[in-house]
Amino acid sequence: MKRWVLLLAVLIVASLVLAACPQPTPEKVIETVVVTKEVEKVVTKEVEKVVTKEIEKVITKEVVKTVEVTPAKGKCAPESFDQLGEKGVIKIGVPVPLSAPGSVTGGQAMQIAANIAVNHINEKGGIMGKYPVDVVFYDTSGLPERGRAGAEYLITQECVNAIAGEYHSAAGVQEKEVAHQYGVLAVFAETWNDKITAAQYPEVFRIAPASSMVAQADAKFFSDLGVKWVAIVAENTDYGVPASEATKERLGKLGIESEIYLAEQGTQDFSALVSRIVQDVQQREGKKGVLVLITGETSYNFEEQAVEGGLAPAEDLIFVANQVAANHTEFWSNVPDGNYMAFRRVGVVPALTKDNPVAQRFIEDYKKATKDPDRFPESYAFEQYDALMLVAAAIEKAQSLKTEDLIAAMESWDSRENGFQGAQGIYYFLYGTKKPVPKDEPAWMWHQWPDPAILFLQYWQEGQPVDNACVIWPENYRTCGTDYIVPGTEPPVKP
Amino acid sequence: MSTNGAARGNYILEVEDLYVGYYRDLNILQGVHMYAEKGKITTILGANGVGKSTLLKAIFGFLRPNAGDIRLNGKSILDTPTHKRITLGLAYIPQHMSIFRWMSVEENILLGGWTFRHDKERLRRKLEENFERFPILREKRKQPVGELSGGQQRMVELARTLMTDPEVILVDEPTAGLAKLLKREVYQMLRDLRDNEGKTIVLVDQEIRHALRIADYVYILDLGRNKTEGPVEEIVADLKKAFWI
Amino acid sequence: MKFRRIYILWALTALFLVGLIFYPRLVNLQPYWVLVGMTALFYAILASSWSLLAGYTGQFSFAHMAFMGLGTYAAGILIRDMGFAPWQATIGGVLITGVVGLIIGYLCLRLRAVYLALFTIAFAEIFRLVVKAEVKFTGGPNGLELPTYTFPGWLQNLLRTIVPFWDANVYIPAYYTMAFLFVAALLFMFLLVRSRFGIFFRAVREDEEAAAALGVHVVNTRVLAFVVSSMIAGFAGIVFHHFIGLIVPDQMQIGRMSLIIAMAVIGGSQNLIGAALGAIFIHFSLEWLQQIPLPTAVLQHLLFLNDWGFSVDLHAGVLRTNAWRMVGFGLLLMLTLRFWQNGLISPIIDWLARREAVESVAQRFQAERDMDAVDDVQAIGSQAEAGNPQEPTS
Amino acid sequence: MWPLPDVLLHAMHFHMWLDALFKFQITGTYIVRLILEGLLIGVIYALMALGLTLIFSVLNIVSFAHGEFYMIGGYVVYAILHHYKGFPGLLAIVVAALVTFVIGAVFERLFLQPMAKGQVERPSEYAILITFGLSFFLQFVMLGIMGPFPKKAPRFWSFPKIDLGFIRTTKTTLFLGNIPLSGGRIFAAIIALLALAAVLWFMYRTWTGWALQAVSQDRNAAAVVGINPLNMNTLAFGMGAMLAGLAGAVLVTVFSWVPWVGVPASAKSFVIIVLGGMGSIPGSLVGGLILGVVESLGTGLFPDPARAQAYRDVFGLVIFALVLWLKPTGLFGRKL
Repeated sequence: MKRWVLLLAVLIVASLVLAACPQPTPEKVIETVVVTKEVEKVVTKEVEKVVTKEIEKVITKEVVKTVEVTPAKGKCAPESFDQLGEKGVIKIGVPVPLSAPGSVTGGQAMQIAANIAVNHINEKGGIMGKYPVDVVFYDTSGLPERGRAGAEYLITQECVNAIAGEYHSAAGVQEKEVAHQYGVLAVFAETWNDKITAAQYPEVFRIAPASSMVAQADAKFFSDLGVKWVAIVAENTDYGVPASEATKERLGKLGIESEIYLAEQGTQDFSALVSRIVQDVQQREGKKGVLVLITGETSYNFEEQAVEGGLAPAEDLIFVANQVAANHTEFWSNVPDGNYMAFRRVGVVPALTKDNPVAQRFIEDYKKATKDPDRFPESYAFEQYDALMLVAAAIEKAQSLKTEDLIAAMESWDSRENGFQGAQGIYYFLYGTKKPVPKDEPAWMWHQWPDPAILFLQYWQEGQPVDNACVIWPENYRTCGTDYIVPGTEPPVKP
Repeated sequence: MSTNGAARGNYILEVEDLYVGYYRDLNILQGVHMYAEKGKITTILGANGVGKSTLLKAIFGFLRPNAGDIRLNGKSILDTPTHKRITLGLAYIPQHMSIFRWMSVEENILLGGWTFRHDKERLRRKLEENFERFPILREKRKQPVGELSGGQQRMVELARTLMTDPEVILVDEPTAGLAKLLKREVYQMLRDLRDNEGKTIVLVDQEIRHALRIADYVYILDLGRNKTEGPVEEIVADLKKAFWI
Repeated sequence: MKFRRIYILWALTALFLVGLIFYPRLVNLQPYWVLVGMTALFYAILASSWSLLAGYTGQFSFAHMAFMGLGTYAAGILIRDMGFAPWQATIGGVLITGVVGLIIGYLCLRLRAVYLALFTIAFAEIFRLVVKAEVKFTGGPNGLELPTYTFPGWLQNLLRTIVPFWDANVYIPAYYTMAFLFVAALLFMFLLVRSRFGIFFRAVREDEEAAAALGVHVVNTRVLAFVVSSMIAGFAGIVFHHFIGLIVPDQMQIGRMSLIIAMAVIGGSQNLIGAALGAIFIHFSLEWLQQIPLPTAVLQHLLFLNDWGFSVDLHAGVLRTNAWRMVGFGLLLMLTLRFWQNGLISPIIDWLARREAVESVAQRFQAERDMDAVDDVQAIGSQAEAGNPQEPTS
Repeated sequence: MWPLPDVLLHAMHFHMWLDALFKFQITGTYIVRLILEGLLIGVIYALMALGLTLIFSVLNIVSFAHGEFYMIGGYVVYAILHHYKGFPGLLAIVVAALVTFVIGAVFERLFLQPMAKGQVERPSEYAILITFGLSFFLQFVMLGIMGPFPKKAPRFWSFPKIDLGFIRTTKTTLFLGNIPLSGGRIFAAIIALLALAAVLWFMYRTWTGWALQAVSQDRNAAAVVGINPLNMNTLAFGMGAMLAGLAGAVLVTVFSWVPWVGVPASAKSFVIIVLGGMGSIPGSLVGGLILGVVESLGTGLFPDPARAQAYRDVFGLVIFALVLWLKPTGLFGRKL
């Protein structure tokens, strides 16, 4: 029994010590506050004459405010260039997933892209020619808790001036809260969840499409091609589920029936699912579509097994592979029979980067960094690069490190003509603190780049490089003379 | 108590001053000696838990002595690993039935010849010998051993043991758990081995009557030490005196 | 007064408690480190409750994380669909965890250690996959949101007066709540294993039949341990995720579970405190080891490995060790198991806490067990090599 | 009032189930196709589980690191084919088998032999934890070495063009009537069948195989006839690892490979050995086929298409839990 008494005593003593611990001395701050301008109206009534005399009196009050001075480190980013220290390094935080269960593939590609961006900025001496940039990575594993910890760490430990990055929406949703709490600029690169910008925080920008935008594009594509029924094969993740549901909803609005098939992330064996879809397809009349909303290599698994299982593209079956089909070397080695597959590509295609020197330079360096001459940067690599370039440009434009100034600088790119040239295109933000989102626009249009390219491409030869693939939709980007290359034929040349 | 039994004659297995235990400071056997004469049945008797089985395990190498010596044909075998001792002409039939239940009779017996498995000719010959010795096994050669009766299982075990032509067979309570009728059969088999084939047998047993009937020389252990020993006639006489049997 | 080792233990305990209380101060109230501390305590509760199950009763459950998630999801759904207040949902969630734990505990009764491990893996995976698939009910892979706790005004005020920096950042209340839960859970489990039940636990673990013969109700004892440890895991999960605000099914992966096991084993799964300290130690190490600064010369050499197909991840004079730190812990786990089966921390505690009388009884018990063990068929067979004398294993 | 019915509806989605049931037509060909696909993949599952069975029957432990040997086997083939273009694929598979054998045998010598020698307290718990630790270790070692990007070995085999009416082939697919079967899988299944036959021959027709059986049935007796049980332990663990590695090596051309690819694979092996009866060779064969078919049929016939594939792994695991609970000896009991 004695030891319990001892333990209790220890606890009591400890709490007493805590209670008596050096309390932060409330400092008496004497502030001179101009409380109001009191207007004293002295009305003097004189015979036959009313004279109004206004006396302005400034009343000075002494207000004693108790300010708790805690040694808590909040946001510690330097507010001006003078505070940067000797080396004058501006730090930018890059939260990315680098370990499971996050998509390490995405995280590492983004890491490479971020390093390239830093090199490009620092080559000319840094921002404004004298302040080099350093990026601080944080591994969020795609978990909300890690996202939160990461944002906290970057803002309060590493004293970053801005956050640019993130791949997973789950982590991003948490990061935006922290960024808002501390008032730190955050440019999200590859988080599609509508919530990120729908919260309408002044600090939060996004250059990736919102998932609703992508869903809208998918639905329009199928509708334009006259498809009557679509099988949506989605991964069971924070990306796949909402995306598939949004697509289904929008397809429904356009009068197209659809069915969602969810697959556990990392599934290897799709044979039974393929049989099932084939069975469903055979029971439907008219033109059918298959839309793959599985990311990464898993989508190759599905696509190859689909072809082997008899779910190959046909005249009345439009097969839209996942956007990773754009990495044609990997695509063709994994899906050797994937000719005539269409795929959606968010972000630019090589054909669209030809006239863009920023993009050319990035692509070249990316190929060098990955030691893969055939690897065209993935959309998230582009976005990560651009997110960092945007932040750097905003600092340069604002000539300041204060968040308000940075936001103002970002918002000053407010139309396509008046935008910032990045590797993916021209960035601008229609709505923000100065121009609220109108009622008829969705809430996520806040600080949202309105035109990320959402294209549909189609291969028609086995082993075809992605540069040769036809852009078949939308019409204004079309590079071949048809909206669908029927399997077994060659596309007509664009007139 | 005679400590210079070594003078008695032609010993094939000699155990001297053996200290064995499962735990370092706790010896079950404390200075036990035992000498087995060639071609004779040496029986070790004693109450439960005095270390009879421990002695056999130590001889076959399942336990390493803390002190003492074990010699086979005059050479110490302490440094020979257990699975090699069978090649020295030593064989061991443990108390629990040690057969491979799911394998056939033939495979079981053949496995007895594991140490000379590359000598096809010798394997075939020894197998044939065993089938002649136990004709019933020839009939059931393809059956899994698990389906045989207890006595036949012992037979298989014995046949397997005899594959290597061991000089010394250590037998630990061969009839524990067998029906009465079978017991007689088993002891008859042991007797035959001595009489017909001249094997040396070290028998540990609780079945005093049966054991004494076939024994040549008897050791009696008590709590890890030698208590009495002597040719079977002497011992029987002593026992008769003590217990009125 | 004669000096006894136990005094060192008491001094260390007091030091630890004081450290626990002052931790936010020690890290200068930096939100990041407070959050890390809070998470470490969360894992410490999980690891020590797992050790109550595995180390004391020998039931190897791989479903501990699943029970943590089960409680949290139950609480979240109670709040979302039934309009519970967070504190009501906490109680409800813990009770539901207890009930499911009871059912699973009874189902697993007859299973040997290996089968139990397999069964719990199956349960954990089924639960995770179902949670992930039932998007409408559980939020699926997006996770389920939980509101944060609000303290009643008087408590808030009281806490503010005791802890002057209560409002310094949002994680301080979370940290102290977790710390309180940690101490309470450890104290509860400690009292439990020191009580009659603790002896029952060990008895059942060592020899079920013997324990039954002595009048221990084996079934109830095993189930009790299962339920209690599941409920503690559920409780910790609910509280932790209320502060984090979201739970996702990936939290319940087997990989996460293996981290908990590594924590408990390296700390010492035979000892509640050892397991908890192991968890705290490992969680902090993992945070620290995310990147190791190395001399540039060394780094340059490492880069050559990339040409050989390795993925060495470097940036600005720092080696990123996301995979390799875990390799280190995997190796540490295996070596700990092989050479220090009681873990790295708990032997120290045992040594400090051990008294003469206890020691000799324990030794004798050990000796008897070893004798039994050797009689075992397997042990005999394995002696075949007879290379080594029987080493005492104590 | 609590909206209890809402909660129930949420939980069950009755309407969705019923909708799906009425929309979906099941034809005979469809069922046959599902069963054929299940059998095809089941053969490979069986190969994987056979290794686990072997380890269990000889060492009397369940290796929780089994899936990691599967993973390593695949990576070895990938690495060889990736670095040496034109290396014969079958030879790469043999190399993978050797590598996994050596890793398994070395691990057994270093970490499991002390257990067999009785130098470890509470051996059964030690066995669970040490193999679990190995799985943790190997996963992260491969993550460190290979990186997290999924890899896939190029296909080194394609069908000859055949057209016999009922049976015809394209480069990748074999058609039985109008049922398409994946070529990669057929190839993998053929290799798996050959490996299975080789193992069966080894176990039942060679002296070493008999010795393994002997040790698994009675270690004591095996030592008595002069078999060294410790060597047999090493051999069994190495062979078990090798069989898992072999399964991985043939599947790396079919699936893509990440360091945690072994986790579901080992879960499937557990299901199979429990289903077939721990330690039974025929049991693991039948168990593998059953699991393949159950998964295939379960996914194909689950009422709600959205969740059919998501529940794929659940079907096996539910059977597993039921068998463990109702008949822990499995279908075949213990017979090697």
